[in-house]
Amino acid sequence: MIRVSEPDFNVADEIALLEADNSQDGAVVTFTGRVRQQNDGHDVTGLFLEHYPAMTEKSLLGIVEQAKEKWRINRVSVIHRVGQLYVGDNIVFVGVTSKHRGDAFAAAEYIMDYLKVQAPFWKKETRSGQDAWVEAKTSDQQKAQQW
Amino acid sequence: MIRVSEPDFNVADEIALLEADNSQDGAVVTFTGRVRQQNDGHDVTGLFLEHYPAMTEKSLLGIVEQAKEKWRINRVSVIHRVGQLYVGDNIVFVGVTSKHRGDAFAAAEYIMDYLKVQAPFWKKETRSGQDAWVEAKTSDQQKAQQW
Amino acid sequence: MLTVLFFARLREQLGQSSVTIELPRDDFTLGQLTELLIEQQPDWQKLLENTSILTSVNQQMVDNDHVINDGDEVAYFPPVTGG
Amino acid sequence: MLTVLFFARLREQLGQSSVTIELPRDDFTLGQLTELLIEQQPDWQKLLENTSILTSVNQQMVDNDHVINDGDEVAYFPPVTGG
Repeated sequence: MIRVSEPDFNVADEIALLEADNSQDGAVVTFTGRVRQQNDGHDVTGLFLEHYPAMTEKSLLGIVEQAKEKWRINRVSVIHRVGQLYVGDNIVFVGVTSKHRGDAFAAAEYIMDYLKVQAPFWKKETRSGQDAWVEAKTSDQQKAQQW
Repeated sequence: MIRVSEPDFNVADEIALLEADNSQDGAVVTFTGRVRQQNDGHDVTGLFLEHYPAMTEKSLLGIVEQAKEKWRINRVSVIHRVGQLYVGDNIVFVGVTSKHRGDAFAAAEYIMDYLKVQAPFWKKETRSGQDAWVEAKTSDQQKAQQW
Repeated sequence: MLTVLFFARLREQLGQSSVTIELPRDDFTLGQLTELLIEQQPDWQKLLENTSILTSVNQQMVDNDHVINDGDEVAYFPPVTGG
Repeated sequence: MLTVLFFARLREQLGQSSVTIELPRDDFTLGQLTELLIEQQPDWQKLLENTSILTSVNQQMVDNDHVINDGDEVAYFPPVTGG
């Protein structure tokens, strides 16, 4: 399940969906990404998430399909918020179920690593009242290339 | 936070505790382990989890401390249930928060891998009405040794 | 007719979120489209030819040698920073 | 006096969850304790000397050369299978 939208998500509801009528999977791994107060040495009060609407879900679906080819995983949820967010707000959720924990951990991290470098989202942070586009990190590129 | 007890846990509550008043951490990784209907080719209806009460929390605390030495992580929760469980029931929860996702993913998987080979819990499965102790897996030993 | 979209910092720098453009012939590559855009707007060169800029055609990330067709949706954008 | 605990499958095989034992002297290792237990219960040899059996002293996993003291809590158990 892929969802890109403004409203907040509820991690408990998402986990319930991953686990409902699912007694084959012993492992559920989730990742939640949130707006931090400090980013790269800047004090952040909020951020605006721009995206490329026609492409985002397609891009995320492609990443999930790649993960399903690489690992024996079953259900996958990827949720990404867009629009205006504030410190502590949820940004992204990735949930993966699998028979075995190794596959679930690897696939969840892989999805996040590729989302970071391939999915068309851009963050504009509000730093002490001033807006600034977040710079992409070479460490994210390197992390994705390690898979 | 380490907890070993019979009652079920609520993943939403545990995540809320990890995130409360915590705007420094952008990454929250959770693992939930559940009773599967099929294990090593056996049909499972339930399992009894025995443990060594004086040692379990101590053992889990030691594993968490090792993880904290290896990665820059902040809050950690490990919950393990004991007693009689049934298919679909939660067994174990590991939650880790960190500034960065890589540390949170690695630490959560490390804690699970070491819990699997060091924490004194033993599963006795009910398979089509008959009870049998679960055999330890050499793959779990190998997985822990890879860190 | 071809729609070309710009996002995020690049959209702000170019001062617009999209242009439409007529393909002068078939067998036109994305790299050639970039050259055409720069021909029409020389001050875009530094921004569009920046090696960090990513490109997609019909919502798939592609390289400069990708062949584009009439009706395609092309996008130029800075490195992504979601998640 | 020393308390020795057994868990899970091993507890069932030995038919008891604990024994208490008097240490014959100081400077006694865990390996020597195992020998002493087997001396007293020869049919335990196969179960206690099984290489898969894990041992702890005062709730810390230790090896056979660990020196035990009066009052310690020693435990023997099969490979763990939690999680």
